[in-house]
Amino acid sequence: MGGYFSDLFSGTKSLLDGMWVTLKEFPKRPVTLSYPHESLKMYARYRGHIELIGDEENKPNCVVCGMCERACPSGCIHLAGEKPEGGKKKVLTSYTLDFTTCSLCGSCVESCNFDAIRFSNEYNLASTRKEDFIIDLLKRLEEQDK
Amino acid sequence: MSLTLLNVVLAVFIAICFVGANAAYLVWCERKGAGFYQRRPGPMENGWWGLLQPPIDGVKLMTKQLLIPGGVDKAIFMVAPVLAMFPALISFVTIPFSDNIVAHPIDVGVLVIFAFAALGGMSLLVAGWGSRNKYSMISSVRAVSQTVAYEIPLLITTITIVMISGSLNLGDIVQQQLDGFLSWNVWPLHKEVGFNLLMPVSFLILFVCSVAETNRAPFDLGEAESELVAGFHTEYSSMGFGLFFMGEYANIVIGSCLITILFLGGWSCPFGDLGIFPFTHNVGWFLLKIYLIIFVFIWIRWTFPRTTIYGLLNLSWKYLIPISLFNLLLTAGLLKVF
Amino acid sequence: MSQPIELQKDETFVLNVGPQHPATHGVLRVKMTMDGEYIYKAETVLGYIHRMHEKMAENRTYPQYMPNMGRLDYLSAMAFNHGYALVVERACGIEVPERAEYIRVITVELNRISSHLVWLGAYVLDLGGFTPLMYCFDDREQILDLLESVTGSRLTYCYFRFGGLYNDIDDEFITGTRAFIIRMRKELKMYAKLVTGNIILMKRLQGHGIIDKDMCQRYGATGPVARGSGLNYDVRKNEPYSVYPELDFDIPVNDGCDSYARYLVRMEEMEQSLRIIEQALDKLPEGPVNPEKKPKLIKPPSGDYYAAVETARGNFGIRLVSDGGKNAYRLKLRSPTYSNMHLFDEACRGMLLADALAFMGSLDLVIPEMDR
Amino acid sequence: MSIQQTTIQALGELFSDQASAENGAEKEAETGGEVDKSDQPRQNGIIEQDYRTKGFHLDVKISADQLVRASQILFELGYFLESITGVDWIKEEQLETDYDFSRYDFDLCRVVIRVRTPRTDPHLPTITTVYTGANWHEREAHDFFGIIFDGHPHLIPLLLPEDADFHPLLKDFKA
Repeated sequence: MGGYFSDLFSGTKSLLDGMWVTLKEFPKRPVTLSYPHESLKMYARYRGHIELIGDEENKPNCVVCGMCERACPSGCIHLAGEKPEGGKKKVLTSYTLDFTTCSLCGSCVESCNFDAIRFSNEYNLASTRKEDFIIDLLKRLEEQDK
Repeated sequence: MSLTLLNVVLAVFIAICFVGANAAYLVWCERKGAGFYQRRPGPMENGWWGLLQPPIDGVKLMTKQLLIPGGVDKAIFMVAPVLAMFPALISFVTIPFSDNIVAHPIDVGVLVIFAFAALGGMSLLVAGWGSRNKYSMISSVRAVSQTVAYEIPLLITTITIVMISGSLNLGDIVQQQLDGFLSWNVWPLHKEVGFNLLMPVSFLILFVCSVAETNRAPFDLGEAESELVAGFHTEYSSMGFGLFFMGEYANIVIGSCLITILFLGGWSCPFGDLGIFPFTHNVGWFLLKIYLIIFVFIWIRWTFPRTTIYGLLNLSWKYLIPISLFNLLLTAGLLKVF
Repeated sequence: MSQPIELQKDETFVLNVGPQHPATHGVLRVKMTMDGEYIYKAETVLGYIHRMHEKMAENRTYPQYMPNMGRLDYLSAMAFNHGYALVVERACGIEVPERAEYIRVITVELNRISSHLVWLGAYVLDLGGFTPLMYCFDDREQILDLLESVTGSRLTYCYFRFGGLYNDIDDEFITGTRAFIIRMRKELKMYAKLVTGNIILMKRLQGHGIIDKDMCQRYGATGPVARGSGLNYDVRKNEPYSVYPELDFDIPVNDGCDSYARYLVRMEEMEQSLRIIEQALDKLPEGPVNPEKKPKLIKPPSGDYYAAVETARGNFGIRLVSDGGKNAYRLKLRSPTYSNMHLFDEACRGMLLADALAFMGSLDLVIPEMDR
Repeated sequence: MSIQQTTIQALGELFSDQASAENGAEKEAETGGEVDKSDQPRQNGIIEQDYRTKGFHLDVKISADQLVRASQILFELGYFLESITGVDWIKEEQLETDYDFSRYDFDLCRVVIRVRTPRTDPHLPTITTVYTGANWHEREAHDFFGIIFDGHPHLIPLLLPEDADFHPLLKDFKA
């Protein structure tokens, strides 16, 4: 019986304490953003899907060594290049990223010794078609600087 | 005679409109309130501050398909949502919004409200049983024991008020509290009883019981979404669900009306009858009071975790019923003395 | 399922909690044989998101497997990465620079707090309180922002490398973390008021979900589940790794054995993690974050290796069997919740459904880690 | 006496008929890996490992019939079961089952118990009678390797689908 009333009072007090906490939150400004109308700036290190880095003439830095292709755990990078006649270096002819299997681990960027790929800041990736996620990075690079 | 009938029909129609609008915009209030308590803005997209959200939700609910699970008893399944809504509507008939706005003043108004409130518990039983779903079944069993446990302290506490007022008529009960807020039944001072220290306690008991009666958190054991998925309305879609929803909010309104009338002086102005237009006794005070109580309901819902069924029964049988009985005895004694 | 299936009594019925149920937080299924609202028996059915991570390890090189670890436990991915980095470093004998070790500890502890915050919010949600979830996610968001500014990712960090880190932290991170510590201390006081002291929560947790020491030993329960049963067991102290021995912190232990004891242990752990981060930031030495000599190709010598770390949920162990090749010959992941969930059946018998689900929440389950 | 010595002594009972047990345990050099498996199969017995390089202290190899007794000894010494797993040594036509044990107190000692069974007919006694928690671990090992634990109360697939008749972690499994 001794605990009967003390239980009642301490219990009621704890409930009032909790209500005081939520009441204090009531007039505060919301901490959320209404997303499509406002959005955050992405961090410089944000890991989006990869993109090619071009030089001044918008030619890719890539030398088609294929390190990124080998480093990729899920095999989502496919690149091809050919040696132009008379040229010494291989020239990139296609670079596709299959974003459907990409896990954004960044192994490819780390493995690149030629400063040819980096992470993009793209985060608005949504589509109902699978083909939209098979990204031609070479085309993307060409379109980027236009 | 026919005028009275017309009066009642009109009143029911107005009640439906009132309940419908209330239910819709209480949902909006609830979502906004939840948002503010949770550091977010709540619905914002449809209309200014999301004010068009409730009609849009209503249209969505009405246009959805009403699914009837295979193998259920169709009649029982369909009648349950109506049972949830109907008693709530009927109860509005006897509630006095002001000294002249009342559909049909019944001398035993308090009894009518409790009679129909008990029916609300039955709708949960019928819905849970008729759904042919194990979660709903458990929920309906819980709901019934919950209703039984809370009707008792609710009634006992109300009897103390009835004893003080000497009337079962809701209008008469308010009439005795018109001399400013010190004459309200919630205070221990009372002109007839003298000094009844337990009046605030019985106000709290009535408040807790009406939270439990309306199946709201922390007593929402019937729908306990993290245990029973959605409890008794797991299988209901479209307006079946919509009716339960509206019934729930109608019950909240009735609960807060009852609290206001019994304890907070109904439509009376807290400063007594000043005679100046905006501050005199009128329906505005009544609405202000019920919405304040609804605000507290929302506040409670978004603060506390849910109790369990035995926690709830413990609270009822160990605390509320003994205290309300003691309160009844004390009040009766005081009435005898003075 | 510690006993063979008995014939069901006539009054019982089977209630399927899951694979889609609000309280299982993922695709866990528990087949509960119920007697009214009392649980007679509960059989857990796993494997709904089983992805055979252990086989993947045999087909990938060691660095390629690193991202997988974040997919195991999406809430404390950092600790899982740490465990994997430890076992490979141990096998190859790679030394980790001191600065890298300190940064590892800081990020792992930040991640532990964020994991506990999700647990706290989701747990109170299980108990029917919605609002603490939002507060917890607000606080967790601060941690995720900090970690994202360093690792570039919010959930599956993949931040550790064998012998070091993906990249160094900057001053912005350090000031941000210090600000977070101050904020979090205030928030923890708020949680104590809003949740911990709440009579409804206390009544629901105290005395329910009893796990005693013997049961812990028989099932191999670790982490806050063991500590809530009075076992002073934390890999960070019992089997010190990284720079934990140089930091001063306590292991919260509670003898309550019930859900509330486990709850208190986790709440206290958040405070201890803040202490660790504070000290690590003070002691953070200058220097490189990657070893000077880093082997080009990771090829551990053949043999067995074992490493264990303390994740937010308990003892995560990795057994690596190498045959000297560039892929692991066999990699066994010992996940903490796998053992912790196993005792659910024995412990929940005779409980009410509502209490059993409250008990399940107190085990802090992360299903992908159980299923692997 | 450190817990490591106590454990060696207690486990020594299993090897009383063998030469290795008379000295307590055969010791290895600090740098030592295991005995080269391809040349000669390792004898049953206890090897003390270097914790810093290996991550565990005692490496015990026993035969299948000693398993229950060994786990009983470890249970009485206060060890808990961390995991049970298999390794498919396909070249030697053998399946190894590893039992990892650890302790709750500050006397750190990790024990690994290895049992080898023929690959074609892998039968082991269950230790669920000692460690209740071995139940799921054994079911998992059964899923992945097809090891049959005799006396197990409920040996049905746990992580794989109910009707799975394949064992994905065997080296000759091709998806």
